[in-house]
Amino acid sequence: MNFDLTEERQMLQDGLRRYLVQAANPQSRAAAVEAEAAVDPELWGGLAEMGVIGALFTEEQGGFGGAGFDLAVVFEELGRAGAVTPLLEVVLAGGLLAQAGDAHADLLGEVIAGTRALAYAHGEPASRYDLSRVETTARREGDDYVIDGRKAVVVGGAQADMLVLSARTSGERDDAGGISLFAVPADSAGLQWRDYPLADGGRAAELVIDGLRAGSGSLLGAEGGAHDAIEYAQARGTAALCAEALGLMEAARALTADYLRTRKQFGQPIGKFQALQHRMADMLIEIEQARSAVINLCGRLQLSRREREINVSATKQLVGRVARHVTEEAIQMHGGIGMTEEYELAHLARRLTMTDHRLGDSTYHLGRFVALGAVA
Amino acid sequence: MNFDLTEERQMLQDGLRRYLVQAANPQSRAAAVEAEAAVDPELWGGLAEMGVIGALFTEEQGGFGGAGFDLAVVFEELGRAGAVTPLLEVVLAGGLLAQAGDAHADLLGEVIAGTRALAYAHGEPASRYDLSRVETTARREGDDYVIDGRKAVVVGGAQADMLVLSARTSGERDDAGGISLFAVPADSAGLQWRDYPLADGGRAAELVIDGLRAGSGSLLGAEGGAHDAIEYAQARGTAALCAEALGLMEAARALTADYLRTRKQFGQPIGKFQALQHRMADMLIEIEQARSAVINLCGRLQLSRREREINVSATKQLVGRVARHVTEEAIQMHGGIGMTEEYELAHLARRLTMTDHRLGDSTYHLGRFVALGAVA
Amino acid sequence: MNLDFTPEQEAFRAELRAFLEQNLPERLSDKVRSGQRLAKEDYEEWHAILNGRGWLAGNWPKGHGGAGWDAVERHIFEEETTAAGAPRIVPFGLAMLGPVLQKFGSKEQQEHWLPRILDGTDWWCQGYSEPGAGSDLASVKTTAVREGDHYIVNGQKTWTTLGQYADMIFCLVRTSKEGKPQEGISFLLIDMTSPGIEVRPIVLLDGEPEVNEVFFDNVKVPVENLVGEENKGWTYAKYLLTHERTNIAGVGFANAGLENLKRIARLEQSRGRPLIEDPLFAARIAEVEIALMAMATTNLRVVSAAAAGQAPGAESSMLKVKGTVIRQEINALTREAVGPYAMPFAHETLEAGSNAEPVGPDYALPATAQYFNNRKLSIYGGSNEVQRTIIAKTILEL
Amino acid sequence: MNLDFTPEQEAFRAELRAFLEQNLPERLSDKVRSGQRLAKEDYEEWHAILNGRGWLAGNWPKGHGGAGWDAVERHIFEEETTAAGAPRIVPFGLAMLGPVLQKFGSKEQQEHWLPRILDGTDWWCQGYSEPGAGSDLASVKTTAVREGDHYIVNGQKTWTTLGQYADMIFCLVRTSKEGKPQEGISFLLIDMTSPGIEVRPIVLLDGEPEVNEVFFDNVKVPVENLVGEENKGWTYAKYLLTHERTNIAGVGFANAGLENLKRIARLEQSRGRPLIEDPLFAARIAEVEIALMAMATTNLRVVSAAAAGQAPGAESSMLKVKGTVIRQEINALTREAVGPYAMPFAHETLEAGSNAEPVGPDYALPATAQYFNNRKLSIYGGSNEVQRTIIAKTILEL
Repeated sequence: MNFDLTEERQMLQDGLRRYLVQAANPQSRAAAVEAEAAVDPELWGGLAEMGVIGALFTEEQGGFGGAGFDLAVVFEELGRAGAVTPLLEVVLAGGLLAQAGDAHADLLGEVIAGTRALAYAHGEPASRYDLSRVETTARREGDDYVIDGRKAVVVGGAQADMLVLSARTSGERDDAGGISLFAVPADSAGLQWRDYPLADGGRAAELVIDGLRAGSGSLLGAEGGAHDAIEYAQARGTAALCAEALGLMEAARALTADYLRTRKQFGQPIGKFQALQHRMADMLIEIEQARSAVINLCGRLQLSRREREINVSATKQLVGRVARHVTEEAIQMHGGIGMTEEYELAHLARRLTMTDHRLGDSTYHLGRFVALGAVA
Repeated sequence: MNFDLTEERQMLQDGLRRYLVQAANPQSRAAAVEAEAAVDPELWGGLAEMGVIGALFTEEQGGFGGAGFDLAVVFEELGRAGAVTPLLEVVLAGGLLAQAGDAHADLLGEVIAGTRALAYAHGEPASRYDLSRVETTARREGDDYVIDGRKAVVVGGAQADMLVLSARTSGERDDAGGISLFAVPADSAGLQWRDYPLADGGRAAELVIDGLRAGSGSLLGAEGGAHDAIEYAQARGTAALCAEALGLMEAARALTADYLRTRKQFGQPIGKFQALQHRMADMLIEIEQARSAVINLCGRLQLSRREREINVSATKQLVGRVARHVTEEAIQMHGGIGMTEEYELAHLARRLTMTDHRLGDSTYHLGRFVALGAVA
Repeated sequence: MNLDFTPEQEAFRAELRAFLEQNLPERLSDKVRSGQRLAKEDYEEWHAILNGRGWLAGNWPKGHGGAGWDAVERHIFEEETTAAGAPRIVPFGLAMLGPVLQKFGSKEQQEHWLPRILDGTDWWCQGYSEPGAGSDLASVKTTAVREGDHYIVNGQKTWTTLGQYADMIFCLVRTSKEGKPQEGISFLLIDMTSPGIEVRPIVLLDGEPEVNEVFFDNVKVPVENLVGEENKGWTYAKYLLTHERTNIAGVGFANAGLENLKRIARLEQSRGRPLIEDPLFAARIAEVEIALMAMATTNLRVVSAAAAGQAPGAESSMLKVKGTVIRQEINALTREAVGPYAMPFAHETLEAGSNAEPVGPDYALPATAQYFNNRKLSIYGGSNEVQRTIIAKTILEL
Repeated sequence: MNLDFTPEQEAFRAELRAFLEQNLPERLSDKVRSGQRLAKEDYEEWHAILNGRGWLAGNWPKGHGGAGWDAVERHIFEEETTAAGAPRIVPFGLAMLGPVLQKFGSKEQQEHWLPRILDGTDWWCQGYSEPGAGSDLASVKTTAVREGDHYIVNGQKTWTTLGQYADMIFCLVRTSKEGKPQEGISFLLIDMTSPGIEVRPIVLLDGEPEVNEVFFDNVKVPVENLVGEENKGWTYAKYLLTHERTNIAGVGFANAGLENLKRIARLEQSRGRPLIEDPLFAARIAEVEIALMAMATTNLRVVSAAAAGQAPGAESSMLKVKGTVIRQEINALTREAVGPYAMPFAHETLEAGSNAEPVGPDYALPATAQYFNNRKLSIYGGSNEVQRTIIAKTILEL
């Protein structure tokens, strides 16, 4: 049992933290928003160059990390800096490419090098957080599949080069069986994008798929058997997202503590008021709970499906609940300034709040934790 | 719309408050506990003499009140004084007698005069809070019913003169139909009592019913049709119990505020510490919520079944939740002294906590509120 | 004790409903219900409709052109208009300045300004808060120095809601540095078109420029725009703050928000059934609904006491805290209810008249913006922390 | 990062389990599991069994007859013994006084007292708190005045847990009124059978006399019972308080409590099915279970740092607050789970050896008493309010 980072991860953390302080600043964010880009290209290039994308994959996959704690180190730092990147899409879509085997090694290599952008097109307008609700269909026509349907809130979709796209090749709407995955170019004929900004500073798009032809070479894994791979990819995605939320909370907490130390009212720093001190202490305690929850999930991604998924839901539930608490308390303790877009807290608060709307919110995962038989 | 008490109720409240300050003191409680009595006989006599029991019944029933707000006035004062009485049993069992019509007017008269004690024997070892789970059976044998079964936590049972007892005359275990009510002497052959003290300072008993013979004259209302009467009686009981909880909370709050004003630590009254001030303010806000919830229920007992029961569950849920909050905060803000039996708070805390274990707890009623279609 | 309204009150309610049905433009109620941002003209249109009926200034006496309602009637008006999806009445002239002028203004001021509030000639905004002062309103730094027939005003106000629409601003200014901070404050009416005034929008968490900073650089204000006496402005300011607080609980908004939440939860699907049938989500709705049922009654208790002539004291503070907590919880549940479609931040499509195609279901888009915007509820108008301190000191005597 | 225990640690755990299976009397674990009150003899029996194996004093160095375990081994011991339903080790001699004597006691004191702690000759209790002092431990009023070879002690201690069983008490006494309050305190060992000592039980919320007041009326204490130097007792007192805090989170108790709660919720029926299948009750269990999963890892992080030689600082305060909140929530849910059978207050039937027939299911009776008793968790050992202040000041630097 050891809760220290390995030397490599410590170096990655230190380097990334230093880099992000200068590279992920509000100006670079604003420029990306202005350009309607999914990420500041310079930031993305820098991350790739530092090996940050490679840290998300194992050596066999062409990376040099890939464990849960590698995700944790990278995403906590992204969160702490409030960085806006489609790196979570790399964990999700890239993870599915990697699981599908060597056939997609070249593509994955380009992703790791930062020269090809991926998006993950799984959720649909009516699927909410239900992993197996896939209404997009793919039917065989000769050697090709013809795909029709809609995908919702595809993060970085309109800016991506390649999509990992789910579609149903058999079964009923909510069946776990019958879901297939395809890797297709984002500019394929038959794909129609409606791009828009997100509250977290990034971009997403609604996707209409109308007669998209995908060759059988684009199939990832076995036809109809993608459910477990998606679930595993989302487990890793959840670990990454929760680590990012943790970093965001640390940043919000630091900002708030600083504010309480410097802002004076009625002649003394407001941080001397006992009610605020105790609320800050509770905030800190909850953030430590979130940190432990992230550790629990990151250390258990390789265990049995049941044990992994129980930790997925436990961690996402706890982090979601704590994220709301921290966000609202940080704003409240700042007072008016905490409501303004110009102040850095606004960006952190928006990103933190939005983490609860990806991969299942806290109420959803509370129910799922019970449904997985954890309480029995 | 008028939230002031009528003159009569104001007089009742004032008189009762004055009376209870001297009559419901810790010494009288201790004496009752020592004597294994359900109530201090002097207190009970005093209440009857003041007309407090009569205030729970309408003029037609032989009383001079009987509305929801009469219950509220009486029980809030009982709560404020921390009085231990089986008056709730009178609301429940007496209410059922009154609903059953004139045949039981004499008995009811004696109850109102304070000369006959009633108990309400409905709950069973496995029924928890489910109103229609009745496993005790009553079968016809000639002009009599023969009753067999068990009743659980019959408050004041072993000290009562008469019981209002439920038993199933037809239907399956959880059916609403098929439940009947009987008024039987508590010392009937076939009744076996196991008497014990309660955490709230009163007494209850487990009852084994083995071949109890009840004449058909003891049947209250129509055979098999008691469910709605029981539900209505419990609605009134819930109003009374919640009003009592409100009074208990007021007393706990007053005790705590007093303590915070007088107890000094680090050189100043601890009530000057902002964290405690804010927690006291939250406690007060929640108690006002409870007060409004009690008003909501008491003012709606006469409405349609659905509207009444939605308010039953809303009020019991809210009061239960707030009662726990107030109890725990009052103890915590007192510190060590709040943990000791000798200090008055202990008694209030025990009674308050136990209100959640009668007529359905806060989680139970939250689910019931939803099941009644209030959220749809 | 009696929870029923009187027959007269019920008749008033019926009259109101009929009026709203006939006179509230559907275009406006659609905007309100879907959470679209209202334009200045929308508010003005609704004000004019109400004013035509004599119902714009419910709290003003009839002699000044108001409706002269008591607290219960005002409450019924609030209930019915929010339930019908009417735009809110912009409070700065009507609810705030009007009563101050009626009590402390000169006859000339009353005759000049009050009709202009009613007919919409002047859109007023509020110049109370200053940067860095937080809830300490008495620490006014903006100065007004008398020079002949004018005051010369210098300084800065902030959090000025809808200041971008305003023709006039009522301001607390410092006219003396003698004595306690409260003693040198005056209450001044200032034309927003005066040279030297600059308005800069502050964009909030929700991406909207709802509030503003207002800068004063040697702004000349005629002395006849002083309300009451010089250096007595704190009295008027406090009167303004405590005068119109019967709607502090926001019960109408909460009810409308709860209805909207339930509507969304009926339409959203989770795990193969409507979200509202998810036991855990339904329970969270139930908890806030139960709290709201109780709070609505607490509010009526205060309203009823006010109608009987009692001045609400710290009860207002309790309603403020509980009311905002309930509304914020409804906002949070609504954001949660819309699921992944809470993420799009296309706030431009919330603007009046926007033609951009909405993303996801129409009910989804405003949810996140409203959640963020309403974090203000527990901060402004005396933060919930300030209210708790008031409760502790006044009611609990700590 | 590595969440696994080492093979050596796993081997230790297996050895422990085997030992517990063979040596923990079922009579004792039954009592612990059913929440019955343990008699003095029960504790003594279990202490002797552990001492026979050399495992009674996990935190003492081997040289003093302890097991010499590091923080992780102590944690494993705690996990396994609570899971097995072993009685807790009474901490006053073993966890509290022992380390103080080992660090600050004279050789004679060590040789005399330490073996007697291990073999059970002396049952120790703690004389820290005084009436009215609350968390302000330095405001010691009990005095010890040197007269020849003795101190004469006068005053009162309170909240003395299990003082009714004790042979000896270690006390903070005031030997000087000069300087700061902390500076005149001494650390004294006092024989409970001395003339002038009176022990009065304090009955708590749960009806049990778990704690006591101890009165000192001209009690003569030999000077050789002074630990360390006169007037330096505050140093030793603080060392005692901070020394053994790895189990402050109470993870073992929480786990055992959660298992008990689930067992009850499986057996209770509500609305025709097991209570554990009620979605709302299951969700409340899930919430506390999820919090406990995280807190257990926070605890391991602190344990692991302690084993690596880092002194836990304010992390202990975080564990104290969260640990007690979680245990209290489990207690509250357990009370709730037993339904109407939470009402019987037959605490006499919880006593060891009682023959009274229990009322309701056997699991129901202790629920209310334990709920009330454990309200103390957030009050004693530095109240949660004191812990929050420590966190704010040390970690957050407010």
